[in-house]
Amino acid sequence: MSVFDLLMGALLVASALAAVTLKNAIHAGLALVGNFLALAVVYFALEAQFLGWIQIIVYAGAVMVLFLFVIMLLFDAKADVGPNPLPWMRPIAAALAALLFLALAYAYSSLGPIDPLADVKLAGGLPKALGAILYGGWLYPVLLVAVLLFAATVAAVVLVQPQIRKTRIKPQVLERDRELKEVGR
Amino acid sequence: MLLILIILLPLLGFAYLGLFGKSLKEPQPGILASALTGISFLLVLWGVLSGGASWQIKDWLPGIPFSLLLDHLSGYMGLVVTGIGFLIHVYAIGYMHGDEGFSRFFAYLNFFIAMMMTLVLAGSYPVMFIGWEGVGLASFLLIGFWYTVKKNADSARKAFITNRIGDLGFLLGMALLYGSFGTLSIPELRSAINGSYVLPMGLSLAGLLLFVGAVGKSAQVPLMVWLPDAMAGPTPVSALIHAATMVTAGVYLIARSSFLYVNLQDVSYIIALVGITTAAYGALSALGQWDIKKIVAYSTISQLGYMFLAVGVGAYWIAIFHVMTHAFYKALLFLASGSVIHSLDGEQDIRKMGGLKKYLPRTNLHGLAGALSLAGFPLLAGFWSKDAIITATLNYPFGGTGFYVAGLTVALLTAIYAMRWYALVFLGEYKGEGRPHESPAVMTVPNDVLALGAVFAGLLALPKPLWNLVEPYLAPALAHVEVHEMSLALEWGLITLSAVVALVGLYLGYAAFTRWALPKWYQTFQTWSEKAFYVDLVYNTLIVNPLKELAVLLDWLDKIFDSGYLLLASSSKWLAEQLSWVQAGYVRVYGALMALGLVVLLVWGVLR
Amino acid sequence: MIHVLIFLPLLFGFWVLLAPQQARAVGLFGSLLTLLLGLISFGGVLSGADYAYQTPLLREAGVYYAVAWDGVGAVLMLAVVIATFMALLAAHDVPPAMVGLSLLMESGLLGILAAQDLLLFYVFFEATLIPSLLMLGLFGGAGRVRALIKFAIFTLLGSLLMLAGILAARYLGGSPSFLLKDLLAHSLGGGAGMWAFAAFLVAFMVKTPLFPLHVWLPDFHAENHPSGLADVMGTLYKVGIFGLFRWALPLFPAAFAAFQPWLLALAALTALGAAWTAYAQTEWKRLLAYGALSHMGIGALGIFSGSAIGASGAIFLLAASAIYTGALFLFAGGLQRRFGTLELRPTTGLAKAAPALAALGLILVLAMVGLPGLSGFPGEFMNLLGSWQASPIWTFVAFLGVIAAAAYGLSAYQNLFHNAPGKPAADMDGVEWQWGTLAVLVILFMGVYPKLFTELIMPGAKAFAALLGGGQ
Amino acid sequence: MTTLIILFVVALLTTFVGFFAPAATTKKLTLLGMLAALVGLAFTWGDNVSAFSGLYRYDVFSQGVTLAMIVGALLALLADCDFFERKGWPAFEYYALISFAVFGGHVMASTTHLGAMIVGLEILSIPLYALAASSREERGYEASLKYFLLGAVSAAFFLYGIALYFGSTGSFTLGAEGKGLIFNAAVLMMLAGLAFKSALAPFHWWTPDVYQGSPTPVTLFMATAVKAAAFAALARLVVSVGLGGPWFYALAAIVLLTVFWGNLAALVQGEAKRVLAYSSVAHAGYIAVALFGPNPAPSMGFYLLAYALSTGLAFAVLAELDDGKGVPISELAGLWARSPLLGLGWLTALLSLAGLPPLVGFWGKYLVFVEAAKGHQYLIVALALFAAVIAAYYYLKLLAVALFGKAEKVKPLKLAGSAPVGLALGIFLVVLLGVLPGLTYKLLTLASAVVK
Amino acid sequence: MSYYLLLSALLFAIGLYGVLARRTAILIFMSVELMLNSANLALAAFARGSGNLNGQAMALIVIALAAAEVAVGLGIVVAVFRSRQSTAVDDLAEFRG
Repeated sequence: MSVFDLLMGALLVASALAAVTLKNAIHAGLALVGNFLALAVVYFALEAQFLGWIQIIVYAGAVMVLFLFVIMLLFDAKADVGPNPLPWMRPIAAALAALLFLALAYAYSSLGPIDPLADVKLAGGLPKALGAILYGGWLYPVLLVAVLLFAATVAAVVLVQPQIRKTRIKPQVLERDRELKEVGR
Repeated sequence: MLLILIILLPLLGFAYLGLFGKSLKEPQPGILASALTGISFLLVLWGVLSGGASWQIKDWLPGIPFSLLLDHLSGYMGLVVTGIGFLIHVYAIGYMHGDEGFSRFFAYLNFFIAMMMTLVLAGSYPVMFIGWEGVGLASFLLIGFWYTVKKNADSARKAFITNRIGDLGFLLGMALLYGSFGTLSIPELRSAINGSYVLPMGLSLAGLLLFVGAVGKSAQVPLMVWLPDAMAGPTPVSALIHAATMVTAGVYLIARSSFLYVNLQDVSYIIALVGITTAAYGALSALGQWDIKKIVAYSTISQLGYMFLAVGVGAYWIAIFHVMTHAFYKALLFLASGSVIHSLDGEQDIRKMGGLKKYLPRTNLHGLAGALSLAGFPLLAGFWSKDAIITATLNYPFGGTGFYVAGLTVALLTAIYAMRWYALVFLGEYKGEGRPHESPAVMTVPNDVLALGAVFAGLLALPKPLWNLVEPYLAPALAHVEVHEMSLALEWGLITLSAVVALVGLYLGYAAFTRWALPKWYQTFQTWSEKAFYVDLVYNTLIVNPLKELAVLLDWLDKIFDSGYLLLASSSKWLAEQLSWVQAGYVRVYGALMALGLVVLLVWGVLR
Repeated sequence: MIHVLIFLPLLFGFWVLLAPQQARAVGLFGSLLTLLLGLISFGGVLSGADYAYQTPLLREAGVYYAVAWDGVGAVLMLAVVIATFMALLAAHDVPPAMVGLSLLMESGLLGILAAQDLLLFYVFFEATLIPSLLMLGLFGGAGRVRALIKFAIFTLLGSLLMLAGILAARYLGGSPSFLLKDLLAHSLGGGAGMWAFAAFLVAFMVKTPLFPLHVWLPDFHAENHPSGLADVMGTLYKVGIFGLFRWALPLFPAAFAAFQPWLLALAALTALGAAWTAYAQTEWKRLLAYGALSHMGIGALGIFSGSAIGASGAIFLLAASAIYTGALFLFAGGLQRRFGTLELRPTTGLAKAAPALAALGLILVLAMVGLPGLSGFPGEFMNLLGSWQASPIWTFVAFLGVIAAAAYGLSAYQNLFHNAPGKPAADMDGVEWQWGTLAVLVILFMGVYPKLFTELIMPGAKAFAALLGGGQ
Repeated sequence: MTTLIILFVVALLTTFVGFFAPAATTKKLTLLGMLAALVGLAFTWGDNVSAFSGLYRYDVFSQGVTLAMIVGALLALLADCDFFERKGWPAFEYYALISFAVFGGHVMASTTHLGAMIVGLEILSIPLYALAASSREERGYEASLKYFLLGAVSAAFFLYGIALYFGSTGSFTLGAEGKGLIFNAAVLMMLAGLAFKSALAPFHWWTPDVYQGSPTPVTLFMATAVKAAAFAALARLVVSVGLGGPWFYALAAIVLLTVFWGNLAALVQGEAKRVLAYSSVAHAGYIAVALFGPNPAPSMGFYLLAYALSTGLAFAVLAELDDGKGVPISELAGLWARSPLLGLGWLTALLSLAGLPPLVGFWGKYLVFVEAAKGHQYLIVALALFAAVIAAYYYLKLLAVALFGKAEKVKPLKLAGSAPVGLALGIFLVVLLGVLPGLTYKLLTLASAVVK
Repeated sequence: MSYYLLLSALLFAIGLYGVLARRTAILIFMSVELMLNSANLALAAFARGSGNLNGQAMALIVIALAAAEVAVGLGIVVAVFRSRQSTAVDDLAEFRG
């Protein structure tokens, strides 16, 4: 464990804490960007270069920008203000998080030593090695991810369509709606 | 087949009259019913003369045959039932004249005869029980014949329910016998009991339970309360059912089971005690009655007590003998009373009678014959049979003398109330209104026959050394009790004594109720006696009303139970409502609860 | 043959439901055909046939469609087909759907009686609940929903526990299937047997019913359609005693032996308590419900005695009471029609105006009271003989109810027919003559010649007693 | 492969055709596609195929679950009663998203690879998030947002569990050797994630709110298809790790908590859809009972099918009554009088849900309980059965109101569009499979259903 | 390696805290992203520990998943905001009981 490791760890934790506590949503979002960048650096340290790049490009570059964009779009920067109907939620959340961490940490304490040949096998996590795996054994999930992204696009379009499409509605359908209202209410 | 015919004929009469009787004109139903009963009588007679018969369906119920048996005992009893029954049927044609329920009445009567013959001819206890309940039903129907009067309907119900108490005893007794011997056929039981050296435990209980049945049917203490009320029925019914035949079924049951009771000294003793108590109670209650029929009714209770005394002390044939003589004179008394009531257009209070001798000469003779026979006037039927009973008690090893003295005392009372009845109705001056008229021949002729019986029937069984036809005839069907033969001198001495007692009683009764001014204590006694010593009141207060309350209480308890279950249901609903605050709609709470679930799972799964 | 018998009513039931015109005629025709088939089958069973048939329903799970008429089943089958026919004869003023639902119920009941596979039995047992619920719910009185939920919850509580018991009986007992013969060969004992038996017991105690699981019964009858049709079918549905006889006790003889004293007490208390409670009722149907409950207590006593004669008494009682209790409910329906109420004192002295009705009423009441010569007696008597051998004390307690029966039966009768004539009412009409005659004939026949039925019941009862290690 | 391809093509086609064609055409196309998938399923039934280097596993279990999902989708399509058209809501997307969801569910059910599984799960979930909000109303948004946020959290649980699984076994395929604390934690976290999707307590909180808020046809689909897919994954997980570890107790606790909580909470609801939502929670518990048996797949498959039919039928009835604002129980009054077909459907559905023979729901319950009995878990069986008694209460109440309640205005209700077909089909199947359960159960036991 | 794992556990816990403590949908969603990333960190760390590249492949898939989720999630948030001018989740409590 080097100084670098400690530094990155501190950065990660600090930015994460900032992301979940800062009152201003834009600040929190920025903290999260920082966290993601730090994480990318950690990936490099973990022999996962391609992952690190992707992290920077997709996460920090695209996803978080999207987030910040939405935050600003919605003028919702000062979101966590106003009366809180669940004031006791914060300590409970903290306690639950702490317990979760402790349980996981306890589980990790039973881990064995690192495989001495690990970094050789990982080959630095370069695209070439990773690509062989992704388009080899992982072809199926990758294809599925394509479907997923397609489905997500459709879903997102459905969600943000601002107006109800004006279609010609059959008269008997309208009559039925009226009927339901009459009898139901 | 003969046997089933004996039962079936009246039953068919019942069915026919019940379904189509309305379309028949008076007196056709009466004639039909009487004829059928008469044919039954002839069939019984034929059966008796041809030496008995038996008939059965095997395994009518599993292990229990439907068996009928005509032996000497049932033949004898059957002759009494159908014979007296026939006479009363005939009488009723006159008595029920003009009643709108004429055909219904004869339907019921025929039904009664059928059931009574089932009872008598039964070769197994369940069959007897069919008849037993059947006559109870007939009694219910006939007591409540004029059901539009609430009192009559109430009396009918009371009779049935009281009888049911006894019937429960009968049922349980049968269950016990079946449990011990695996059969309920009377001949089989008889051979089983006679053949076994060691009697099963609980046999006494069986005997006692059967006796409880007899107590109910024969209106013995403490189940006697229904019989006086049963007088609500038409008088021929009182004569037939509540005097001559049905009420003696209890005696018949004990006699039929004599092979059992002869082995059960303890139970027999209880029977004798109950018998004498009932005899005394009936006689004392009869003394104070003002209703012409109630006197006879209490007298019936008393006489039935005598019969039980007889079977209790083991004198089975004498009891059966008394059944016959009693049937004659008590039927006669009832029918004579009926004739009186008929002639007075329904008047039953003897304080409004008197001097009827003049108006109703034939009936007067019938009444006199009946009363004297009941009182034990020497040489009349009642004298011989009653004397035989009282004498037999002396042979009883367990306190026979006490029974004897008590029996004699009751005989004295019997003579007094018999005379009181006769004197107040027929002697003295007529105190009522209206003009009494003698009954038609259709009513008096049967009474003539009965009167002959009441006078001469005793001659069938006379003390030694004179002839006795009844005892040897019945002997094969009854258990025999070894008794110490008493000397002829002693026997005839006792006979004389009872004759004297009867005569004294008759005189006392005649004197007291026609000439004397009665003392003050008698007035008190009169009141108590009239109310039959308030037994009804006591029963109502102690038993009937609490049971009614119990029913209400149980109903209430049931509702409590119901609401208990409802509470259970609503409490789970309550629980659900208490839980539902969790589902408050806050997504963060849901998240926290999920996290809590995960944390619990993890902490427990990892730290375990 | 047996399938036709079981499913013919179902067919006619659907016919009636789908084409409600002429409901009564079609229904009557259907039930008459069923009755005839039932009589033929009964005759067949008398001459030794059992019509057994078996085919897998769920082969993988060892569930069979296995049906047969043994003696006991045949006797009860006859009672079901007769009672249904009688009820439909009487039902001339009911909604058409009720006729259809009754026929569906008849089908289910026949299935219950014929099933030789425990799960098939269960399926029929539960399936029959549906039309019964519908009849109550669709055509019941004001408090029907409450009555319905109570009825259903009790029944379902019992039957779901029974389902657990069924599973335990098979999988703990190690039986290869749910067939009766397989289950009998792999009887489950020990503690598990106790629990499984208790589960069965609850189910059948609800359906018998026995104290304290009986509280659904009075409401069920009081709230049902006044015609009495639903009550007849409900009465037929009280198959608890049959269930105990065919399944619960034979499958768990050891557990039963341990429970027996308590069960006897429970049955006896039901018999007595219900009879007295009946005396306090002010409504015909409630009175009949409690009266019937009391009889079921006596029947249960016979079954729990574990003796052959007691068991056959219980079955006989079940068959007999199906007819006379059913007829009494129809009779009550007639009163409702006449007076618009079921109060016990709508009028008095009715015998004057309606003597035939009075006679019918008397015969029915007396059958219920258990008068010898009528159908109520033989069963009661055999129960008595059997239960005495098991427990004289509880027999005594239970049969105290006989006295109470006379009290409530005759009081109710007197209230209606005797005393001073009140409001007059019409005597029996044609329809009442029809079903009344049928009922009376059956009641008389069963009372006078029980041999026909006991002969069929007895072999089964003896086998039952032998399984329980007792009998004679 | 055939089924996978058919479903994929259907999803693509509905999306693209939907751009041009009217909604009705898209609907017909989707229906046709589902029927084609059904045919494909029928022709490949019993096959045991694996593709994509073993990541796609097409076995009898996957076929059974897919059958249940397609049945749910068909009912959802048939019973939509022009719901969307009536409201002028996006219509063709509805069909496209449903097709995608079915595809995702099939993927999820037909793999033992965790990577493929979670992608399948997302393909299933993401369309649903959108569908929940498709009503364009407050209630829909609330449902959608709740579903989405909690779903995302649960996906995170699942993912972290996958990571731990990988850490302790070095593999992403279920059935790998693994033990130790990390393995325990992995299984438990994956359990939690899947329990969320299958609405097992204490991860079920979203269910009532989302079911209530979503348009009824969508709810129908959620209750049937989603549950089936989630349980497929759950079953594969549990079977692969066996019942030996600490998750046995976890599972037992979850099952019991689920049946009791679900049934109790349903008692006090005033909204028909909400009652059915809690009932669906409870049913999830019953389905999970099968996990305690030695071979849960056939009975679970049967239950899923039975449940899809029954609850699908119930929601189909509600869909007819829903005017977009839910169906308070009181509005059910007089249902029988207003439309006998709806009444009959409601009756069959609820009695089947309550587990009364001879309806299919009974056999479902029976089979899962048998399964647990074979595993000798009698206590769980008994307690679950006991909870079923509570359930009977609210089913009967719903039934009583609908069939026996007096409506203020009894106006006949005309059924719209394809709804009568859907209802009739549902009733027919519920009764048919109730009388002859062997028809499908036999299919599910063809091969002894390799689940791992 | 276990250092990074602990770090990932800590991030996961912090993310969970954020999910529960935050009151607007968008911030909660951001916390969820934190949790997903912690899973990725764990995957990478495990891959590093055992020299198994599959872990990194999975992490890539997860990033794609997250992207899809973000698309839909932000869509929902925007839609909700449009309808009620707020994304505070505590206001969304119409359904209860």
